[in-house]
Formats: sequence, C-alpha cells, structure tokens
Amino acid sequence: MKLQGSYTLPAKREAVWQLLNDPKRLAACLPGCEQLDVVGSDHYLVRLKLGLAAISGSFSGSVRLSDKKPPDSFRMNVEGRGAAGFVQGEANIELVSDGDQTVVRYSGVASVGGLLASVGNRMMELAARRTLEQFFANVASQLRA
Amino acid sequence: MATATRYIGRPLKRKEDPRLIQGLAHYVDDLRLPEMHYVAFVRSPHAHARIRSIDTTRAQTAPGVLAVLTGQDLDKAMGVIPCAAQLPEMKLALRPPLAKERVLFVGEPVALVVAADRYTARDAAELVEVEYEPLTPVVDPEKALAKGAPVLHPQYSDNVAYRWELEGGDVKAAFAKADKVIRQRMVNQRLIPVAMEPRAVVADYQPGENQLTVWSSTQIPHLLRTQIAAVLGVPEYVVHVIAPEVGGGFGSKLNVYAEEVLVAHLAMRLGKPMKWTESRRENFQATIHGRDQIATMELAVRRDGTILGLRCRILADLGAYYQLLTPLIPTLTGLMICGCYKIPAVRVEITGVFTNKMATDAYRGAGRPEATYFIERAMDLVAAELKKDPAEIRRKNFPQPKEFPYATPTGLIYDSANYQKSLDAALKKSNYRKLRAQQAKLRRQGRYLGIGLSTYVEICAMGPSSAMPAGGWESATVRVEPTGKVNVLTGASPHGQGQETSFAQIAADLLGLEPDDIRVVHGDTAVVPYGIGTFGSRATAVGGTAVYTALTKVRDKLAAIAGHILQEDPKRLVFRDRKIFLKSNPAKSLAFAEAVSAAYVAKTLPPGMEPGLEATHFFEPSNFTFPFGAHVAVVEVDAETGEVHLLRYVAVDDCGRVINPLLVDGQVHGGIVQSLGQAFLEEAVYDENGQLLTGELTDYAIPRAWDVPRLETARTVTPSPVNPLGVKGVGEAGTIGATPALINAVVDALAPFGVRHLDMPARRERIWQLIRRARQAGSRPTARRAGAGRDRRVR
Amino acid sequence: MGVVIQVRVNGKTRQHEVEPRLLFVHYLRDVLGLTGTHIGCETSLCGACTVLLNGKAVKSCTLLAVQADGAEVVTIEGLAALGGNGGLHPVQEGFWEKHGLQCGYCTPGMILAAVELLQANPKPKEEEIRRALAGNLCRCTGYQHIVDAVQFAAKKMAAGKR
Amino acid sequence: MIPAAFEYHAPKSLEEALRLLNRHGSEAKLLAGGHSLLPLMKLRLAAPRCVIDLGRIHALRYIREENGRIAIGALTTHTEVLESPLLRTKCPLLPQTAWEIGDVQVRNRGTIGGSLAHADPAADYPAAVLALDAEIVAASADGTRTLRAAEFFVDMLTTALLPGEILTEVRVPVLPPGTGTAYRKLHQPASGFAIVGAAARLTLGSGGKVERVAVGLTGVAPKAYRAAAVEKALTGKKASEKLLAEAARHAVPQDVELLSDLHASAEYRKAMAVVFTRRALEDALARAQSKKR
Repeated sequence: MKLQGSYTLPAKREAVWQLLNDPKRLAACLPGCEQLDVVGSDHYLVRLKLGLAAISGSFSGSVRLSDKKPPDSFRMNVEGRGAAGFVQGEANIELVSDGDQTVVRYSGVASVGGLLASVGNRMMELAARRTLEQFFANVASQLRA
Repeated sequence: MATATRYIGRPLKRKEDPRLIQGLAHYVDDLRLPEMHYVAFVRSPHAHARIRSIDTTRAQTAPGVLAVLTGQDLDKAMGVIPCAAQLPEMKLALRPPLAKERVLFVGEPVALVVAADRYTARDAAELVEVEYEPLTPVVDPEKALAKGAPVLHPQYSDNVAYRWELEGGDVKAAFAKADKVIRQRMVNQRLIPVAMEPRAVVADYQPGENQLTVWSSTQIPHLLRTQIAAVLGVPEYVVHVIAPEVGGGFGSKLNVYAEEVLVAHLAMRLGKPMKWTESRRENFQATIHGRDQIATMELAVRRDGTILGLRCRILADLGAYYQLLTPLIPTLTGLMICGCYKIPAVRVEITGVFTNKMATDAYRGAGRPEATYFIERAMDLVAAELKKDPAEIRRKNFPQPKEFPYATPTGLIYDSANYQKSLDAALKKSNYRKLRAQQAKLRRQGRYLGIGLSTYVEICAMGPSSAMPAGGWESATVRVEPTGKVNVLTGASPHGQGQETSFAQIAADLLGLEPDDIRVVHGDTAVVPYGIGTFGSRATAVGGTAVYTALTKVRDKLAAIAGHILQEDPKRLVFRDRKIFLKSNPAKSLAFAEAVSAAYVAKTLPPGMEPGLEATHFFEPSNFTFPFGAHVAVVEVDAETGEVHLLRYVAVDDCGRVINPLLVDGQVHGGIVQSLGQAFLEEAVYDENGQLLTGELTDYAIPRAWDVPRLETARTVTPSPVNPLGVKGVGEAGTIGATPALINAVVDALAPFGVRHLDMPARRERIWQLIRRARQAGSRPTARRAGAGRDRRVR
Repeated sequence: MGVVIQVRVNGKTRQHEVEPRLLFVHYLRDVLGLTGTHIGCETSLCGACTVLLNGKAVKSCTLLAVQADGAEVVTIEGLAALGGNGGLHPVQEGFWEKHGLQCGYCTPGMILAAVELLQANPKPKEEEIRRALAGNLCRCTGYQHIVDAVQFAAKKMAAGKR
Repeated sequence: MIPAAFEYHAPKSLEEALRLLNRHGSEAKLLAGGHSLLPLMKLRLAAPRCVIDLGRIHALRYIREENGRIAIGALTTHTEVLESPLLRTKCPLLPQTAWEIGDVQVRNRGTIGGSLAHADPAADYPAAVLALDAEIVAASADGTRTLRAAEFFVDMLTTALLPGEILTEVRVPVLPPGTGTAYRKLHQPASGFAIVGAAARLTLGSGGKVERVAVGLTGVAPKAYRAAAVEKALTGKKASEKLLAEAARHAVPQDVELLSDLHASAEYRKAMAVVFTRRALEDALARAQSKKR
C-alpha cells in the first residue's frame, strides 16, 4: 500500500531534524515502542506493540535511516515481525520550513504479510495511516514539551 | 440370464446417511488414539524468501512439547513431494516436505512442532523464530515470463515450466478463408476448493508389526499409500492407508501433501500416534488451488456462422511447485477446447509458468471448465458479432447424432451424443423464446435481463490407462459371505458421491438381492484391492463397471452351482427375490443363500470347481466417456449497483444411463452452485507481494443458500457404448456446463451498454464500472434499478 | 487456572474443569467425545459447528466452554430424542429422504440450524428456509435438496401435531 | 483456531465487573456475546491477558419502555432485538437492522452492547443508533454517564468509552406517528458485513412534508456517521421520489475518509452510499405514508 501525506509540526526544521535523528526521542514517538537499541549508526533495533483497540500484536524489528541530507530529507526503513506476520515500510521524509513551523512530507510504500495480510486486509491501510498520525502527533507533543 | 432392473434407475435413499445424519460417522479428526500427539506447522509469511536461520530453542523447551523439527532435521529422512505428471521437456520443481533453504509461497511449511495436545502445539509453533531474507516475489504469470523477472527455481534460466502444443487440421488455411476472426482474451481466475472438511491426517506406527497406519482425508487411498512408501523409503507393505469419512474433496484431496508424509514420518520417528488437522487458513494457503488460466481465443468463422478453425494460447499459472497432477490440468483444457462443435482445424499452445503461489491442480472439472468457458464464451462472441441468436450458432456447428463416435481434431473420440436434443429440451424447458420477448420488454423499461446459454461436452470416466499418469482402470472385488451377504469392495473411494448406495443398487439387481443384503466397502488399503480413486467423474463409469463385471463373475459361478444342484442349464436360471430359479418354472428354485452356502460347504460343487465365492475385476476402459448437456441461465443486473440476481437456472444434462436419479440430481445441483461461485463470487487474490488476501472465508465468498434460486433440471439419456452399464459420469457436469451460461447471461444483460466480455468473477463493482463508463460515453440507456429479484441477491 | 463448568448435554449433566480458553466445540469433541459436531472454519462463517444452546442455534466454535456453564445443549447425537418418537428427528428424516447431504460434513450443523428454524417457524417458505440457513455453508448439494429436506420435515412435524 | 491463554473472570454483577476492569486495566477485554472478540482471539489478532465475561450479568439483558424511551440492556442479543414486540411497534428500525446482521447463529449470541463497543466500521447497528439519536449509557466506578450516539463513535474500532467504563444500556426513542424507518445494506459477499449500510428514519408532517429525518451510514468510513447534508436537503420539504434522490446525493460529505478494500473501492463505496441512502429513504417514506393513511 502507498502511504503519502504531510503533517505540520510546531517547530523549526532543525529542531525537527534533531528530534527525528535522536534515537531516544524517536523511541518516545514511535507508537507502542517498548524498547529501542542502537546497533549502528542510524540503525536501531526496536520492539513495538502495534494495534488498534482490540487488535494488537508485538513486533520486533529494526529502523534504519539513510540518504540523510540534513536538514532536508532522509529515508526511513522500518521492518518488524511478530506472531501476526510482518510489517515492512520505506518512506522518503522531507522537511520543509514554513515560518516557525515545519511541514513533514512523507511518501512511501508499506506492506504487511502473514496473518495481517490474509485476514486483516480491510483494516490495514487505515491502521497504517493511524499509526503514522499517532507518530507525528507524538513528535508534535515532544517538540512542544 | 437377464438382469432385472429393480434398483438401477431408482431414487433409492442413501445407505450411508443414517450414520451421517446422527453424528455417528467418523472423519479423520474424530479419531483418538492413546498417547496421541498433535502436530502444528510453522509456515512462511513470505511469498519468496531465503531462510536465514530457524531458532527452535524456545519452542523445544516449552512444557508438553515432544519435538520441533525443521527441514534440515529431516534432510535425508525423506524424499520430495511427488508429481505423477510428465510432459515432454517439463522442468522439475522438487519440493522438500519442509522448506530447507528457500520458501516459495506464503504458507509453505518451514518447521513443525509436536506436542501432547493441540493447544500446546499451537502455542509452541509461535515460539519458533524464523529469520528470512525476503526476495522479490513473482506473482503475475504474464510478468513471470518477462525478461529479467526473478527466477523461482535458480537452476533454470526462466519461469517457464513447460510448453505444450497440439495441432489438428489445416489451421492456416482455415484462418485464411475465414470471413471474420473473433478474438478475445479471457481469464479463468484462481479458485480455492474449500471442501467443508479441511484436510486431516492421523498416523500410528507399530514397530513390532512394522506397520504404519495412516488415516487421511483423501480421495486416493491406494495412490497415497504408494507415495508415502516411496517418500519415506519403506516397503509399501509397511504402509496401511485408511480414508474414513471424507468431507468433500472436489479434487483437493486427489493429492499427496507434505503434511501427509510428514505426519506419517513423525509417527515412525517419535513412536507415538500423531494427528494434524488443517485449519481453514492453512486450507486456503497450502491445499491446492484450481484453474488460473489466461487464454487468448481466436475463432475463424464464415459469415453464416460456421466455425472453420480455432487457435488458443493458454498461459497456466502453476504456482511455485507441482503437486500430484499440476502440469497435466491445462492439457485437458487443450484436448477439450473444441467443445461440442465440429471444428475442423485447431491449434493449442500452452505455457505453464511458475509463480510464488500455492500450486494449482485438479479442482472439480480440472481443465474442462476452462475449455468449456473459453469455447462457450467464444461462441457467444461469434453470435454477437454476426448478430445471430446464440442458440442458432451453436446448433449450426454441432455434429449430427449419426456422426458418433466422432473424432475431434484434438485426437479424442466422443463416444455418443445428441447435442441437438439436449439444446432443444433446455430451450423448451426455459421457454427461451418467451424469455427473449420478456427481455426486450424489460429493456424498454430500463431493466436488464440477461439470458445465457451453454452447450457443453466433457471428458469423463478417467480413463484408459494409456492416457493417464498412473493407471486409469478401477478395481472391484465381490465377496459373498457364507450366509449369503455380499461385500462389494471398490477402489473408487468416495467422498460424498454415494457409491455405497449406487454400487449396492447394481449388486442387488445383478444378484437378485435387496440393497440391505449388500455392503460396499472402500477406503482401506488393507481390505480393498489396489484402486485408483474417485475423481474425474469416474466412479460409476469405471468403478461401477468393475463392480458390475466382478458381479457377473460371481453370478456365473453361482449359476453354475445352482444349475448343478437343480440339474438345469445355468443359462436358463434367473436371480430374483433372493432366489435362483428356472425362468420357465419359477417353482424350481434355490434360495440365494443356499447356493452360496454350497460354494463354501463345497460338497455339491460341479466337478473341478474351486470352492468359495469371490471375484475380482480390474476394469480397463477402452475410451473416455463424454457426457454433455445444455444449460440456460437467466439473470437480472441491477444497473445501479452492478449486482447480479440469478432468477432462473435450467439444466438439461445427459450422463448416459442413470443408476440413481436422486444422486445424479444432487451432483448436478452441487456442480451448478460451485460454478456459480466461480462466475460471481470466488477468486483467490494474491497481492503484488504474493500475500494471499483472501485468506479466510471472511474474504473468499462461496455460495450460500440464499444466493441460489430453485434449479430446474432435466435429463436426456444417451447411453455410452464404452461400458456395459451405459453410464457416462456426472460429478463435474454442473461445474463444467454452468460457468459460461452464467457469464453469458451477465454479458447478455449488459449488451445494451456495449459490453462484449467480462472476466470472472462478475463482481458488482466491475459491472458497475462498465455501466458507468458506457453511460459516461453517452448514448447509452439510463436506467432505473432492477425491480424483480431485488431481494434475491447474489451478495 | 482451570474453571469448573457444568453443562447438560443431550440430557446428561456433565461436569469438568476446563482451561478458560477451551472452545466449546473442542469441549464437545475432545472432552466429551461427541465428534458429530464438526469444525469447518475459524471465523464463525461456515456453521458446521452449530449446536443448540438453551434451544438456540449457536456456533460452538465461537463460544468458550466457560460461557456454556449452566446451559442446556443439544448436539446432533442427542437430536433424535427431541423428535419424540424414539427414532430420527423429522429433520434428520428429511435429510435422508430428500438426499439433503453428500459428504455429510456440514450436515449436523445444517440440521440443527433447520431444527431451530422449524421451532420458530413451523411453515417456512422456501425463501425463509434459504435465509435461515445462510449461516451454514455446504459445498456439495447446491442447497436444493437441503431446502426440500426442511420442507419435508415441516410437513411431517405439522402432521404429527394434528 | 486456538486462542492464547488468558485469565478468566465471570462477574455476576456490574459492580463486580467494574471492580475487575479497574483492577486489570488495559490488560483486560470485556466479553459479551463474543462474536467480535472471539474470532480475533482465535486468530490471535487479539491476545488479552484477562477476559471479563459479562455474560452472567443477567441484569443487563432487557428491553423496556422508560420515560418515553426504550431502554435496551447491553447484553440483549440481536435476536432479542429482532423479536421484541415493543421495538417492532415503537422503534422498528432496530429490529430492521438486527435482521441484516450476520446469520441466525450470530444473532443468537451477538449482543447490541458488544457490537457497539467494538465499533467495527462495517457493523450494522451504528447506522441505526445514529439515525435514532440513541443514547448510550456507560458505567464506571464513578457512576454512569450518557453519551449521544453521534459522539460515541470516534474512529475505527474506537469509541468514546473511557478505560474503566462498561457500556450498559442503549436508549432509543419511541417513534412518533407518521414515522417510517428502514435499513438497507449492501453485503460484503463473504463475511456479510456492510459494505454500505444506510439507516433512515423519516417523519411526515402535515401536507406530506418531511418534518424530521435522520440518516446513519455505516461501512463507508472508519466510523459510522450521520448524513447531515441529506437530512438538511429533506427537512421541511414535500417528500417525493425526486427529492429523496437529490438529497441522497449528499450522502458522503467531502471530508469523509472513505474505506477501500478488496470488495469495494472508495469510489464504489461512495456511489453505493448514495444509492443505499436513497433506497433506505424510499422505504422509510413508503412506511411513513402507509402509517399516515
């Protein structure tokens, strides 16, 4: 599935860049993140508990940042697997200044496999969108704090 | 020594039913053995990936877990999953029962867990950690052929499994002299068989006796036994296969599966009885799929509607590996592509291709529904192009009844038929003329009635051994007990078809007994002589004939004994009412049981006769049989929503002589409704990553009771000359005849919108799009929604 | 961890300690050995596992054994007793007479769904029968003979009441 | 098809259930009929550590008239709603909707409270409770509060219920004379859920004018919603087939996030929302007219 959108964050571009590239603060924004370990430069291992209301699953996987062009853009690759299957996504993330604010534009593709794909199909796209919205909302509140 | 037909032809209610309607029958999952353990499989969530590592530590140490095994653990313990089909220059695609280095489809087993109960096994399976390196999946069969597409089997340079060609007559000349050439690309989508009973296997090994007993929900107990022995590398006499009650198959249990050989292996390896029961999800992922062919049909036609020639190119998506008959199925489409028409020149080219999906294989009809759909759709396209009635185009191209046996340019000999008669009967029964008038009237009101025809012929009674991958004969043994009760042992192991009844009817008539005197035994390799199985509408025509012939042997012997005792010519004796008597003087008689007793007591036997009363016959058919029929479907399309309402369905089938009309009706009804599933509802959808999106019944719709109107069935009877019973077979007729009738009806309903073809399933949204596009293009009728049939929805 | 439940199944009181997650259909099949109730899916869509719970048709695969505590249950094995004449229940007879089954796997669930229908609606029209059986999948019969079977039973039951 | 292990509680009273819910917090899931939760648990898409079975709280199973409204206990099954003579005469939209839920077996076990609290975007009841301006009562250790249906549905699978709250009752109005209602649904062919479900309630005033109208739509968006623009286009106007058709075109507001899946694209859903809204309105009008007569 294709994921595309933008989110306006209440901070300057540099501040946003810093936050997104700081593993500790990133961990606090990743929805359901229970653990994040840095295993290399821009490479983290994560444990996430993702879900929507009654539906939930634990995933362990990795986050990688690449093609970094501070403070303009980077690529983010997330993958995780769990009993319910696997999730995999890659997105290009672009930061655009808008006065004191920053517009984050993302576009990428995500896929799910296993149980999630075969029985959760009708909910998956929305779940992915909601997870992203949650992520940016978390980033926004981190920036405000 | 004439045979009275007191039971053959009668709608006798089934002998198997009392146990089934009271919950007293036993399917595999109903079996429980002391110390039985349960197997759960860990399956790949990836369509295409390399296995990096498998960590079984956590699973292994979970309480209640007896063993956790991976492909590496099994390495030399067993062979590969068998494929019985062989085609020239066919590539092999050997599949280990548990994946070793790579996985090639979602659902492929990579590890297994054995535990004391099914809950523990399920829990522990979740603890097995598999790391994969995902590879690019190949999902679309057309793209699989493209240059640069990833290759599934790295030992080869591309994904082509085989190419197969067939040509008869002068095709070039036919197309050269045609007034028109009709062309259409058509898709026969991938289907999931969904037998109501998922697969299940129980295995038990007794080392003292060196006996491995495997209970499996299978259509082919003997072939399974041979293959289990081969895969496990043990003498065949070690293996004993039992198919107890089998809850439907439709071809999906005409196979040898990884789970069957693995569970058998585990029973020997671990020394405990093992059970595995498939979940519906596993059934969707890892039991064979059906159809999945893309065809390009070209018909060379004369202006008057005569078909001069046919070219057909078929791309068959075989999936990642072969199951038992995978490569063979599309060739059946090729052989039957001419349908019931006299087409003098034919060329068929088939390309089988590997993709990262479950294997396709024989699913009810196996190759023939595809052929029938392609040719029947094409005939409607011809009619539309030439502005002729579809019935007339068909009639014009039928061979005449006197031309049978009729040789097709694909090399088959159609045994007997009267296509004109079944078409006439179907048109009359449906009141075709009136329907057309009604259609015209409704169209003026903005309502879209569609009338669809299909005249079909199928190839059944599989078949002469020369044309079959593993023998086409069938066995029967008739064993009469000293008390005069009769066992009929058949190799045609049923799974719902009712052989216990139909074969008892044959036996009762031949021996002058009552059906209650007869027990039909099947599905146990230790009891029943080697047989082939029930599939390809072969049970009655081949299995029934074997029974018939074995019965005549027993009867001849009994007549000789009775003749000896009565001092009469055996040829003048009649078997009836549990007696053997002189035709000219019924008072001169012997009870059937007395004659039988004489065979065992062996004091009054004719000189030189061996005692006992048992006969076996292995029947080898000289040809296939070719049942046929004509179907008419009437639908209304709701132009607002695209919903299709099936209003009427008329089927006139000819399956030769009928043993039990009740059972024949049941087969026809079931086939039609399964076909309705393909036409309107069913499709196995894999996404671009090879994930099976229709992975449960929540997303894969099979017909429900309210999707179906009352079916109107009738028969013509053209006996087959191929076997003494004159039967042809009926198990697949409905599935073969109905799909094109239904789609032809939908396309006919949409004709005012300029629609000439529609791929299956005829989804609502697709129809809605076609109508909308036509309306946007202008000059097309605008319409109010359907009135009639509003509440009979094909959901 | 276990919970003690007491259920009256086919007229007999049964008591067992069960794991809370035990599905009722597994309780019937694996604990009580009543294997006439079948499992055809895991998404409550096929109806093969239908039993009568306090007189109502329910899918026993979407029911925990603990939820059935205290209930009165009829499975296919106990249905004949409901017929009241010592033999088959009229719905069972209907399925036999009208060839309402082939492989038999959906049959127990189908029969019990039909029993509930006829309790509530003794003279159902064909459309009503088809609607009432929408929760039970059959892949063999095309449903027509099943409809005939239910109609047969309806007539027979009406005649019995007269 | 085997759920993960969990701890099980079967409270006999609401108070006990609330105490348990407080104690186990987000680790607990409430079980009513089980027809939303158990399928998820069997697939292990849900694996709660603790299940609180409300099924023994018989006090939550009733349909009764109170203060001009009909109160329905959360544990009332779809079948009970369907068969309730009180609802059939005074608020038929709920039975009409229950009739379209799942199949007999599902209706025999599934409950109105369980269905609403699960808030599946393709469930049937949400359309009806919206069209009825129903009140939803939530109990917690601190007492009860009443939510309006329109504020109850928050997002896919998400309601306004707070942690520690249990949905206990749904209250629907006794419909005034001259009111017709209808629920029309396009079924997902496999699961039977709503691709589009439209619930309409229409009261005719003098001179055949639409005095009051409400339309609830389910299946279309992540949460069920009221088609306010449709209602506005109808209210106060003389009902006619043409008017209904025109009003129905407003069934999907611009800002609605349309669902899309294997069975229906966003585009198709949107078009069907219009069609089924009109059909529901037509049926409701016909019923209102026949009652007027």
